[in-house]
Amino acid sequence: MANWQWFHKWGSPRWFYQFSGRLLPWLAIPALLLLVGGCVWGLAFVPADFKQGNSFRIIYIHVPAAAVAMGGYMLMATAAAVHLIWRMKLAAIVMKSAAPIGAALTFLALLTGAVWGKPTWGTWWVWDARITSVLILFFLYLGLIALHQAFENRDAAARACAVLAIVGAVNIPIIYWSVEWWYSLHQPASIKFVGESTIHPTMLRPLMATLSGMYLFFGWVLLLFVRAEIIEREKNTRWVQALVSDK
Amino acid sequence: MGTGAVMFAVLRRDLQAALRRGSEWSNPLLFFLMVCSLFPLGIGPERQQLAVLAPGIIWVVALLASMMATDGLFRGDYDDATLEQLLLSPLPLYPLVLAKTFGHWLVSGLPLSLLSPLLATILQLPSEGLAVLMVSLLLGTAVLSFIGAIGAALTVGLRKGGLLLSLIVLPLYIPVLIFGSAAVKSAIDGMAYLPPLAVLAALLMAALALAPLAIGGALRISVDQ
Amino acid sequence: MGTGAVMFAVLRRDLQAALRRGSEWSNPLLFFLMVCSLFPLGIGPERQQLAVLAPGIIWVVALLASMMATDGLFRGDYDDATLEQLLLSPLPLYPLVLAKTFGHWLVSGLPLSLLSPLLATILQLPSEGLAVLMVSLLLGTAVLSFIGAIGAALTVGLRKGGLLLSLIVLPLYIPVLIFGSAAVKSAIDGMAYLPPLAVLAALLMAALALAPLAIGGALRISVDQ
Amino acid sequence: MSLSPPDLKLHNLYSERDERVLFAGLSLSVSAGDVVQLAGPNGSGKTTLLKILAGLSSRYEGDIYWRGENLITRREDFRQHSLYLGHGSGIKAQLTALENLRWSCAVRGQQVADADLHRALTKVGLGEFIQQPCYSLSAGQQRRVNLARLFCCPAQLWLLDEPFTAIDQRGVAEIEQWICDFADNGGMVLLTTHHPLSLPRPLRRIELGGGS
Amino acid sequence: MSLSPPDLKLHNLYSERDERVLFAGLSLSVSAGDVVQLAGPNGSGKTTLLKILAGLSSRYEGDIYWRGENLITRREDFRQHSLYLGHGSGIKAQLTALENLRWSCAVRGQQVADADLHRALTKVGLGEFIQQPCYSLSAGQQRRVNLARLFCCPAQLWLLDEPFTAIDQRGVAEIEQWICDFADNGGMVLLTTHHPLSLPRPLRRIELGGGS
Ligand code: HEM
Ligand SMILES: Nc1ncnc2c1ncn2[C@@H]1O[C@H](COP(=O)(O)OP(=O)(O)OP(=O)(O)O)[C@@H](O)[C@H]1O
Ligand SMILES: Nc1ncnc2c1ncn2[C@@H]1O[C@H](COP(=O)(O)OP(=O)(O)OP(=O)(O)O)[C@@H](O)[C@H]1O
Ligand SMILES: [Mg+2]
Ligand SMILES: [Mg+2]
Repeated sequence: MANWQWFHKWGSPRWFYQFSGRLLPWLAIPALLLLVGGCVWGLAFVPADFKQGNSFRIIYIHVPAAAVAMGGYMLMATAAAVHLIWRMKLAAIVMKSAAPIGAALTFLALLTGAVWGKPTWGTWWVWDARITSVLILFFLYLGLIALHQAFENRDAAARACAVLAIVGAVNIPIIYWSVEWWYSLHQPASIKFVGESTIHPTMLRPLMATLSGMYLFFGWVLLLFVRAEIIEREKNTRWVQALVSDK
Repeated sequence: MGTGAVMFAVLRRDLQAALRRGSEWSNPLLFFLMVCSLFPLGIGPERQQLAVLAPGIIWVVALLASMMATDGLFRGDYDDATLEQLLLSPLPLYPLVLAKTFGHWLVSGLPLSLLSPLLATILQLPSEGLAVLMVSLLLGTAVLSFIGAIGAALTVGLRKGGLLLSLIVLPLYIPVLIFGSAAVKSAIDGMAYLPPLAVLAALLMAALALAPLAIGGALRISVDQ
Repeated sequence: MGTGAVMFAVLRRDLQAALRRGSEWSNPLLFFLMVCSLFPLGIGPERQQLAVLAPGIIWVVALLASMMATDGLFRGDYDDATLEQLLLSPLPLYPLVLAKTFGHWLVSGLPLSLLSPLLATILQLPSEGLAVLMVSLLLGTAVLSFIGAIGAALTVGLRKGGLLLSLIVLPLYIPVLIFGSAAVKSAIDGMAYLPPLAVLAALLMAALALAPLAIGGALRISVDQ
Repeated sequence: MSLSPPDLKLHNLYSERDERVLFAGLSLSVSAGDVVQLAGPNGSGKTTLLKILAGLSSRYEGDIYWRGENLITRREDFRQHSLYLGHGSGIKAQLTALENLRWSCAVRGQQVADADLHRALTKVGLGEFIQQPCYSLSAGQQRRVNLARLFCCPAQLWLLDEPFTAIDQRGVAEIEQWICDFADNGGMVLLTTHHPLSLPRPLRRIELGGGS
Repeated sequence: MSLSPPDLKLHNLYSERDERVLFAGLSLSVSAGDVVQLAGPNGSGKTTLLKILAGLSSRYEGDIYWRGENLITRREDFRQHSLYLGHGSGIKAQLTALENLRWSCAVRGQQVADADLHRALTKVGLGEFIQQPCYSLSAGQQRRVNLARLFCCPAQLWLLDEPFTAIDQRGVAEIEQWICDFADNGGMVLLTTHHPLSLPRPLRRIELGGGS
């Protein structure tokens, strides 16, 4: 029983609210530093690419956004499983909060990719395997958000979405694999991603900075969403009212 | 209370109910988006090929999205028996039905038309067609809403609406589909696109004048079973 | 009464109910037929072009038809509260749900697959692809029924099922679409079509094993609101 | 008032369902102040009769007169002055009680001030639940939202199909009181119910036969 | 029999909806032969409680014991021995009364001979309507099809949510008689209703407070 203590503590919204309050600055400051620093570094100090000119610099947003969007889904599915198995309310809140952030980042990846595609490929959009996968990921996020909205009842919404998130997580590898296969079946000769390995170390270092910055940023925004949701849900409890009257 | 005020009240409740659940206006949109992106997966990613098909695909899918949204137009009211209240109103049915159908277009056809340029880009539609696509969809989805409403009214008393509706309504949709996609294709090919658009506008006028009568009659029949 | 007998009783009632109204099995079929014939209207009747597109179009439309039919899978039972009886059964839910989903495939996916050669001919699909098309649809629509049933179970407690269901379910349908249409295309091009068919069969096995669990859980959630 | 000709008159009404006669030769006069209970076992055609009167069903033979003229020619006037509360819930689940009531009045062409709507809802015991969406109300509470229409939509004839369904005992007594008050002021009420009514005024019972 | 421990025991049950407490600290023991009426005004949580007991809802805190053990661990046994009749119609409209009843028994794992189904339907007064699709039955007749399950599905605990809705007066008396007979034979009944019950045997009333 004793080693379950931490679990119950984490499950308590009140405790989590107080704990996360202390955590916030430790996420926010490095996140902003890394993101802003990485971007400035990438935009101002990295030499232009000999093939793509300056347009490649969008990579410093594009790649982190795409990577974190993927990771966000997995986090959401994990929270969903925790909620279904242990009935942990906090997990439901995390799941619900992660969805719009993940969807926004996916959208950002799509948008930056499209903006990048225009100068590089001469078109906003191509049906490349990776791009298609990201689009489907976006749909998965949207479906989840729509399902959550459709429920009038919060608990039922959380549990239904948890089932869907897990079903989606089981499907993601299948989807990726099938889209990859679909693309290689068609083999359009004209357009391909440049091999990832060719990226120059001087370009890579700022990318690493913005990538880790994006992860921290995700964590920070997630905490903000979760905290807002906790306050909303517990608005009638004594501790929240005390909190409000203190301010 | 004048007819205008009553129409406004009907419209207002429907919009309120639609916005409160959000899904009512966002879902046809997302459906449109998703099904359009299914096609490249089924057909293949080649750009040239997609560009040729884009007007047809977008129009067919817009038609399906509009049709699926139409299914719920009177069903909710029938199930909760507010439809009875509407039919027992001492006012003429024409403006009431008109308001309901217009409200439905506002939350289904309108957002869909506004989103269409995005989809057109994804499907590699040449940019000359974008404006005409949007206009043709604005006119066309309004006609579709009115035709669909007739079907919805006829099937509302039956348990399984969805597919039956599509069977009744699809043949009537066909002229809209033909002129709508023809307008877009003409615009891309640099030909005159105004004639098909004018036909769509004429269809809309006819639907505005006649459809509410048919809808009202169909509703009375559906309730009396 | 053994599990087999109970499954048979569940299956029997669903088939009886479906056959009695007829529309349940005929509507997906007619939808399939009509939408497939809309495409030549939207795209243009060129033979060469259609033949290339046919596998993709047929598969996409079959997918839509199957999805639309799925919407009603649990809705009727939910509305008339027979779903409560199912959930309160002392027997395990797995076989009951399996029987229901299988029954649904029997009245939606099966007739659609059997009709597909006709449509393929209309859409100028080369005859080498016919057999593979049918087999791929038989396997594929079964997978679609199972995935769709998860979505239907999740949304059955909500008023507006139709479009929400499609949002949830369409992304999950994509692998089936890809392998199904790929099998047909391979067969037409004279390439190996067994690998994609084998993948479909594997997906079906996985769905058989896992989907009923998710469906049962989702139903319990939907009823408890 | 009882000397004036009846407002609503059914003459030799006949209706059948699936070749089973529900009622035949049914005649009935309703004047101001009358309360008529349609009684009869399950399946005897009470709902059917009410729907015919309301104008939702045309599956009958015989004549119905409204204020001396055939109802068919006076539908509009009849709709203006009658109020039908059917089996169904009659409310949109995602709207609040207030919004529902406002809409119900509007489709009758009546613009009612919010204060009046409030008063009506308070009268049916929903004072606290006015701003709550109706899906979160219990069976009886939803029924009460529908009943609130009685106080917002002025009418001379109430057609009530099982108004007491899902209503608790105090509620039943209240509704009976409203019916009395309404009749005292010259209203007419036709209602179906299986409840034994206890009204402090004369009540006519029409027994529909047959049924199971 | 009354000395044996209670079959169903609720201990300190608590449930809320939208932050409104429906019941708290509710304790109740039900043994063989008990008839318990859940009473209370509209919205007081009767339906909610019945659904919790039936296992359709898990929105509660507290403990429920079935034959001495926690209900959660004995769900299957409980389902085997309990029969829930809810608000809903519980029948498929396009099937006949007979087919509906047969299915209802089958999902409980019971194979019942057609003659027995016939007898049950005749008992609830649907003898003539057995082969008619249910959509063509009146409100009360549909309800009776559902009630016929009481005679085909052996159970020890009946959970009845407003069983008298839409039932005519003779029917109400009959159902009351069935409840008595069932309890006399060692059955347990929990029911909600707004009807004043007149049973020839002791009846426990649990008043749920609050509500509108
Ligand atoms: C999982 C999602 C994605 C990941 C991990 C990802 C990652 C990357 C990486 C690492 C590069 C640099 C490639 C290189 O120059 O070596 C890149 C380039 C690019 N990406 Fe993405 N990307 C994703 C999704 C997208 C999407 C959705 C789009 C379009 C909407 C897109 C459009 C582009 C474009 C146009 C380039 C430049 C291509 C080129 O250099 O030839 N990407 N992406
Ligand atoms: N849609 C329908 N199609 C065919 N028959 C119908 C239909 N609706 C009702 N009936 C038949 O009409 C008869 C009368 O039904 P009605 O609903 O008027 O009865 P009721 O008196 O209101 O009964 P209850 O007390 O049960 O509400 C019933 O026997 C029923 O079988
Ligand atoms: N889906 C829901 N969401 C939110 N609240 C609900 C929901 N269903 C019921 N409630 C609330 O729970 C309370 C109890 O409802 P319940 O249906 O149990 O009442 P009841 O005692 O059965 O009333 P009645 O006599 O009217 O049937 C009501 O106040 C209602 O507002
Ligand atoms: Mg009735
Ligand atoms: Mg209740």
